[in-house]
Amino acid sequence: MSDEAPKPIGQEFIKGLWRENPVFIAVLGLCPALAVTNSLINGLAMGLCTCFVLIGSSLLISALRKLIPKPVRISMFILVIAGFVTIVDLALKALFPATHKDLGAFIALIVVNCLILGRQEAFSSKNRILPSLADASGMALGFTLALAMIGGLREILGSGSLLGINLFGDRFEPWVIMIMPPGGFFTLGGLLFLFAWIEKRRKPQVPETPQPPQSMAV
Amino acid sequence: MENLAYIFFSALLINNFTLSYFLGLCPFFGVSGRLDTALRMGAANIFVMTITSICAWALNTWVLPHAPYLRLICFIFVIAGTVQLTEMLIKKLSPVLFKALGIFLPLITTNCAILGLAIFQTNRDYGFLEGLVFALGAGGGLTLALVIMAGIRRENELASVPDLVKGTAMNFFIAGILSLAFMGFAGLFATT
Amino acid sequence: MNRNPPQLHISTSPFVTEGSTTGNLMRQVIYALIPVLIAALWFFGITALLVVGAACLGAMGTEWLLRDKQTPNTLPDGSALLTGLLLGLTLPPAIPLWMAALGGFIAIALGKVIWGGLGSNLFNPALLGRAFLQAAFPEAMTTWVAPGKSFFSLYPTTLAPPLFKADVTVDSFSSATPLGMIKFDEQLTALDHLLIGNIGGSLGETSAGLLVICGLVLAFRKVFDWRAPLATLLSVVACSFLLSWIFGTPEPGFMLLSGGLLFGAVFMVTDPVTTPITPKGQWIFGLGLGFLIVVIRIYGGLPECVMFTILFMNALTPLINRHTQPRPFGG
Amino acid sequence: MMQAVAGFRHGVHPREHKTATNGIAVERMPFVDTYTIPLSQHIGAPSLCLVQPGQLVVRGQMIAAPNGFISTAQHAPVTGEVTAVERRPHPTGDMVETVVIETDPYDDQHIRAVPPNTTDLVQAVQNAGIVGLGGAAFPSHVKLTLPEGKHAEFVIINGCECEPYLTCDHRLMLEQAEDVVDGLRLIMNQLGAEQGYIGIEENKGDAVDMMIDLTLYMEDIHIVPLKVKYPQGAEKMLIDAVLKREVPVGKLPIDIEVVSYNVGSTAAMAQLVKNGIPLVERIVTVTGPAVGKPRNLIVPVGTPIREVLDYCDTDYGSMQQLVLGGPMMGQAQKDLDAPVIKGTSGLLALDECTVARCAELPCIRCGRCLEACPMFLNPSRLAQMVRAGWVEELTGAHQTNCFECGACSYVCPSHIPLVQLMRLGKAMIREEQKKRPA
Amino acid sequence: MAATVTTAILIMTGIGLIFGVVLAVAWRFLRVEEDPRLDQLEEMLPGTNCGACGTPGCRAFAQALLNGEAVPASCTVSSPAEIKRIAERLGVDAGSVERRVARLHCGGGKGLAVDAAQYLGLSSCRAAALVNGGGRACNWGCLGLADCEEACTFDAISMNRLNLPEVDPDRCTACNDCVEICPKDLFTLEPVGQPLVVACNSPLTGPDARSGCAVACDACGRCVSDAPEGVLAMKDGLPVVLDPERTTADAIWRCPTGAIQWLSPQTRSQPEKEPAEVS
Amino acid sequence: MKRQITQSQLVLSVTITALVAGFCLSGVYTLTAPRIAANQAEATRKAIFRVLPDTTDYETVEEGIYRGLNASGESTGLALAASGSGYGGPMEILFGYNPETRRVVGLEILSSLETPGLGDKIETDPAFTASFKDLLVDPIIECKAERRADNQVDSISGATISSKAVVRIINERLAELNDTGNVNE
Ligand SMILES: Cc1cc2nc3c(=O)[nH]c(=O)nc-3n(C[C@H](O)[C@H](O)[C@H](O)COP(=O)(O)O)c2cc1C
Ligand SMILES: Cc1cc2nc3c(=O)[nH]c(=O)nc-3n(C[C@H](O)[C@H](O)[C@H](O)COP(=O)(O)O)c2cc1C
Ligand SMILES: Cc1cc2nc3c(=O)[nH]c(=O)nc-3n(C[C@H](O)[C@H](O)[C@H](O)COP(=O)(O)O)c2cc1C
Ligand SMILES: Cc1cc2nc3c(=O)[nH]c(=O)nc-3n(C[C@H](O)[C@H](O)[C@H](O)CO)c2cc1C
Ligand code: SF4
Ligand code: SF4
Ligand code: SF4
Ligand code: SF4
Ligand code: FES
Repeated sequence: MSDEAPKPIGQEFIKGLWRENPVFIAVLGLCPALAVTNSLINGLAMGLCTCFVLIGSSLLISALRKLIPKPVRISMFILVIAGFVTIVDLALKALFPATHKDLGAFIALIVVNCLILGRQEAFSSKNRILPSLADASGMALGFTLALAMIGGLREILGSGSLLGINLFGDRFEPWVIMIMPPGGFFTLGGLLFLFAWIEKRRKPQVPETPQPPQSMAV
Repeated sequence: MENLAYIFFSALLINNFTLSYFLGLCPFFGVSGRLDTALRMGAANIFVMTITSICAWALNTWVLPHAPYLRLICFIFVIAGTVQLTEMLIKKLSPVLFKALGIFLPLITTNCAILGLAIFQTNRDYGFLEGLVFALGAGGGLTLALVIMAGIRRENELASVPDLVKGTAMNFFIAGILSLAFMGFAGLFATT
Repeated sequence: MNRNPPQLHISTSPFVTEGSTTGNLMRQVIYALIPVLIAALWFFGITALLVVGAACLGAMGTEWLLRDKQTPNTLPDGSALLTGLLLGLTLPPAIPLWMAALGGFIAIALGKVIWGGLGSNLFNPALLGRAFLQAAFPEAMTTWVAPGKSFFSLYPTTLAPPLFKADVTVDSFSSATPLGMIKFDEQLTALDHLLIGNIGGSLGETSAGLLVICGLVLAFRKVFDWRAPLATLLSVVACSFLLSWIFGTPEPGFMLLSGGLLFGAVFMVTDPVTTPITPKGQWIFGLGLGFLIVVIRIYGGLPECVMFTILFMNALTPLINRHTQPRPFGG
Repeated sequence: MMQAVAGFRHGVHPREHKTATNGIAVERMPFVDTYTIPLSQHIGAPSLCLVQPGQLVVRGQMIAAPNGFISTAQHAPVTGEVTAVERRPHPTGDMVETVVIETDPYDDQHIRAVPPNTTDLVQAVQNAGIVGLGGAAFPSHVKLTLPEGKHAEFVIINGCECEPYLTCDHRLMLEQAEDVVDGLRLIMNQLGAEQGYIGIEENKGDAVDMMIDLTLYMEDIHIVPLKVKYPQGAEKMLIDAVLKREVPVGKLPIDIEVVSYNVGSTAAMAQLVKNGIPLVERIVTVTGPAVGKPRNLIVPVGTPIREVLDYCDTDYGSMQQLVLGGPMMGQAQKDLDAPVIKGTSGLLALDECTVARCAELPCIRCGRCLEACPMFLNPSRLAQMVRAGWVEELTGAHQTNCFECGACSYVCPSHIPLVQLMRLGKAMIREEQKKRPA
Repeated sequence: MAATVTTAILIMTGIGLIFGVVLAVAWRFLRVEEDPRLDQLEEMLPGTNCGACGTPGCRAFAQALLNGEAVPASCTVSSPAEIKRIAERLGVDAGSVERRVARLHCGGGKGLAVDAAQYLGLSSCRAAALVNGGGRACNWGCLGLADCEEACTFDAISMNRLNLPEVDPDRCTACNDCVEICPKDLFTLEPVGQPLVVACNSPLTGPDARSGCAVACDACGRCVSDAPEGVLAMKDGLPVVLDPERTTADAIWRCPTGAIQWLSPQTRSQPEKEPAEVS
Repeated sequence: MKRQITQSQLVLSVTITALVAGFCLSGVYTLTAPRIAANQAEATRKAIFRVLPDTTDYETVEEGIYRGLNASGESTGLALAASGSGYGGPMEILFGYNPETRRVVGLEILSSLETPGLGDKIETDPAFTASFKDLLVDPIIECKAERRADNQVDSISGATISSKAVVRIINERLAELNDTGNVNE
């Protein structure tokens, strides 16, 4: 397919934050988004690890895109991604053993995060380095943002704290469910509901207009 | 060593891969719209998980002790390769089976649940048999969750769900409620 | 030309109906709950009323707040009140009131409104509210107290400020439920206590005898279908008999009368909305439920498992319905 | 003789409301000025009009001929003059081609007829315009003709009258009992059937006794008292109750060697053979809370509904709904100028109390409809499917099996218009099937 | 260090080789030949699967395009620019089709058509039509319960203040959904440029027709005689347009009820207020 | 743009990528391995010191069994690693055991999946962990609602299962140790 018309780099970056947010809008990479986000710090850590892997592999793949034969591209992507993930895994283990313990197997599972592979397939392998960098960092940041949001919410309600700092005093009754599996689903569902609500409030009662087809005689 | 029944039921119900480990959520939400696809997806999952478990066990026994840092790469590579090989084999041997399961195979080889299975199995030092039972339990659990979800979603299509939650948000709420319902199994067979 | 009486109506046959209405059914169940509520008052004092009231307030308030502004108010059909009542009666007596109200909110919001309102939900709202509370506040939800406190005194936890704990340790007044006692301390409660209800447990579930009577009345008035509850009880008796015979686990009589089983069988398994619609499906639902209850009570971590089990069976209901459609006449 | 009362499974027990009319002998309604005889009063092709405006016709004269096999004839209900052949209101709500006859006020309105040649009973019945009087108005002669390779072992006469309010069949069985038995004999001879049954609901004990007396020495004719349960009169339920045989899905009674007739149709055939009288009038139960003098009337086919209501002192002020037929399966009317036709078994004028419907509430899946449905369908689910437009699933769930008896709507506590949804569903399936081959 | 690197290299080479071979074999046996343009075309089409083009859906249309069985312009949903792109991609002419829109043939809205009885039941035209044909005295007219509005996936239909459906000609894609759903068969698809519309569907004539509806066509025949020869004809109590090309506003002037209308060229959905000005 | 790709090229490109990746990873591994090993050793060390009072050094007897040594090099007891299933899933613990007094002298939960706020009191409830500071193991440890004897632990109310699980794991580990017979040497 022909190369997409180049868009401003800024736009490539911004879109991942909100308009095409990987978690809230595209609903990708859900497993880590829910599995490890029982606290803000875990969400952030996971987000940053994903950032590293996504940006790193996007750069590499975009740089090598001319060299990658189409039939084996997916395997090559996975190889590259797996390499980066192993690096993160080892680095975390060496530098932040406590965080590594909290995130557990999910660091390894970044390899199969649909988001990362999806970006390689949809963007990096078709675009030059700079746009790929913008796209990857936008997406990664959007992902991190979403994880932080989910993690923050779950931590506030589930532990009464944020970043480990106690918010409401000792007598706060934490909602344990929020840091357990159902809480993950409920939080993301609730956030999606909230966004839909805000969206509806913002543009009241204007039904979306489909492109009006003109009458034509070509 | 934990007993096999516990491994099986734990993966099937108590620590269901989808509902309490959040693994394989993308296909969970993706193909649970219809019951027959859900069933076939589940079957394909059980199949791939079994293969994965065997591969992971083989790698853990013979290859990885030499280079633990290659675990991830090896897992993902070998699993993908083996599944692809099997896929071709099925295609040749049984077109019917391929039609029923085949289209899902490539879809799930690079899926969290599969890699998750391999990694958990490794972390918990499961042997060959334990791994196999674990894979069956996990695959069965995934199928169970998928099928239940599909039944619920199909039923839900007939209801007038408010616009604000319709779609993805509703699916998350349903998954959350299912996850809550599965909590009742916690501790099953653990205390014996 | 049109010389018809101005008020002539046309509609589809039939032009007569049996006369029962949905609101009517709900009201009958509510009436049946009144004796249960009185028993709770008797055993646990005024707190019973406060807790149930808070749950009802939470449920009905939510129903009213989240109603679809275009359609008529749905409070009069009584289903929200019923959900609140049932939720309240399944809560432990010493639960803080704000939790009860929150449970009511969750029951209606998560259990009913998002599904599309009355009749569309697939999970029992009252139990969903309770399950949420159980998972969110496991400590408060497993703090049982023994009946027999003076009528007007409150538990120290009852009036805890919203979102906060009371400043007492619950150990100071907690006791255990018959199921907990047998599972963890191998202590058997006498059957007559179970029948009368002067034991620890949720507000409404302690008096087995009263529940049986209410159930029979409702069944004979055809408010609900007798199949599912009967199947549940039969299944519990059969499974626990088998297990007690082989492994010496608790007797069927104890299994039947203890915990939330009877309350669940009479009021929750009968919820028309969330249980199978087909007669065969009701049997399957009940038998499966009873089996799971016995297995989890004996081998699981949660002796008080009726709630989770019913929710799990609710999840299976669409599948059960699907596979038990009646054979068409002549088909 | 003493045996357990036969019945079918499922069904409902509506209040009967029959006492207002079941004790009163049938009387003849006086002739009115104008009659409108629609050319389509039956299932099948409309009849072919034989008359023109201005033409004089005699009571009992054929004014429209059958148009094909599944069609039947129409006859002048009165002696008078044809004033128009044009579109006029029909009880279905449609406007259909109708023969309008002004009554000759000076005629004595006697039918001058000769019994037909019974060697061709089928032809005679068709030319006499006899159709099923149980409601469906299916041309009777069609059922007198055995399809290729079929055999009719049993003839069942349907005297159930399970609809509330209606008593016309009950009175007919009391007052024309011999006609019914003769008619049954006629049908059995025509079809070569071995056994004849007359199924009567137990609440018509006098009719049962009378029939038993009449057939005491007939070995091959059996009177079967049936459980009082709606819809006992539905053909399939009746056959199930009498013979313990189920008509298979998509099949006809003849496929299990049964033919059934309504008592009215049976008596009409006896009258035809005995006296040569074609179907120009029928017994109609006029009743309901808004009717001043409820009774059973012999009404000429084509009498405007308004005239019948007037004759029975109907209080138009309180009448909110007018139903043709019984309250479970009848049709509400919007136009009182439509005529009584051959299939009209009752005129039911309902007042406010009966009509004030409760608002529809969501289905609570209570399963009552499911346990009421005599066809063992799951109405609540079918209704949801209709609303969702799942035509394929509807077909798979045998939705077309529903015969709109209304038992489901009757019991539904949420007042879901299940029958209407069933009709809509059938219409959707029909449309889909029409589209399919294209 | 050296040992680590050697093991790594050995393992990776082994696995890489095995996997490479697997892929190579797969590449050889699993390749499926399919016209790649099919996917591309489908992607370019709007994906509404409306069927207005006469095929069962967008992919079928794409196939038809590839087979040369259809012209790109038959897709009435795509914008002209998009159609041009598709035509360029295929290297064919976009072609031209006369755009058609749905037109309603009933004017009996609220207050104009008489109600014979009050209808109680499902709020759906199709359901109401099954109950004595609906509560209207005229058995052929619009029931006003908006099944068509709901059926139109393009939001082209809205119920107007007379409670009659009004088609927005700019949004209508001639998908035929409303034509199929209306139980009274009140819609037809007509060329958008043809403004003469018969807004009645009742076969009744004379006072019979008008007793049920104030704007019914009573088949007086004036429109037929006023229109150019051969443009209109009276059939079953209703005028029908025989020659859409030559319609003029003359036909509507003497209609006693307004059952025949000349649509304003601006909105193409509402009748002109004063027909005389048009000609 | 369309180059013909041969199969050997495919094989080659995948292999080369794998090779490069393997090479890079081995490098990273070599760099991080010492740190990781040190981290783990440190964690074990700390845990051992916590479960065995007065310990300043330890030696590994075998995998999962460590002997604590005090400043003067005398044995302070054994630190035993054990695992089993709790309420929420598998849990791993390390406990200090003094073979001479036949008492458990300390407990550390290394990892668990117990419910926060309920089951995790086995880690956070000081009263519960305190009861493992001096606990007779003969004949076996028991978990009771009310502590009445030296070999009994006061179970946490609301988390009886988790409490019992800990006790069960310890009992099983000790039994295993007795079987292999190298406790009291
Ligand atoms: C707890 C309970 C159990 C019942 N068990 C049965 C039963 O096993 N079989 C039965 O036919 N009716 C049973 N009934 C009676 C039914 O509720 C109902 O009255 C009867 O099936 C009516 O059937 P029918 O009117 O459809 O013939 C039971 C009623 C109750 C309240
Ligand atoms: C729900 C339902 C109820 C019916 N009830 C009666 C009835 O009470 N009496 C009767 O003669 N026919 C009744 N019928 C019509 C019969 O099914 C059947 O058409 C009739 O007995 C055939 O005889 P006919 O052709 O002479 O009318 C009913 C049909 C249905 C669908
Ligand atoms: C959401 C939830 C979480 C639970 N978590 C634990 C747990 O971590 N550990 C435990 O022993 N029991 C747990 N339970 C089990 C119950 O609290 C169980 O009733 C309790 O173990 C009974 O012990 P008791 O007799 O001390 O009250 C949990 C129950 C629920 C509903
Ligand atoms: C016999 C009967 C039992 C019911 N049981 C419950 C119940 O267990 N929980 C509940 O929330 N509502 C119950 N309801 C009320 C109602 O069905 C419930 O609010 C719906 O599930 C909401 O859609 C019951 C109603 C009836 C008639
Ligand atoms: S579904 Fe049809 S056959 Fe069944 S009860 Fe309803 S109307 Fe009667
Ligand atoms: S009777 Fe009515 S409320 Fe009950 S299941 Fe049937 S449709 Fe639903
Ligand atoms: S045009 Fe037809 S579908 Fe539309 S509102 Fe009128 S009757 Fe209903
Ligand atoms: S439904 Fe009718 S109005 Fe809407 S787009 Fe289709 S043809 Fe046009
Ligand atoms: S991230 Fe787990 S399946 Fe997509």
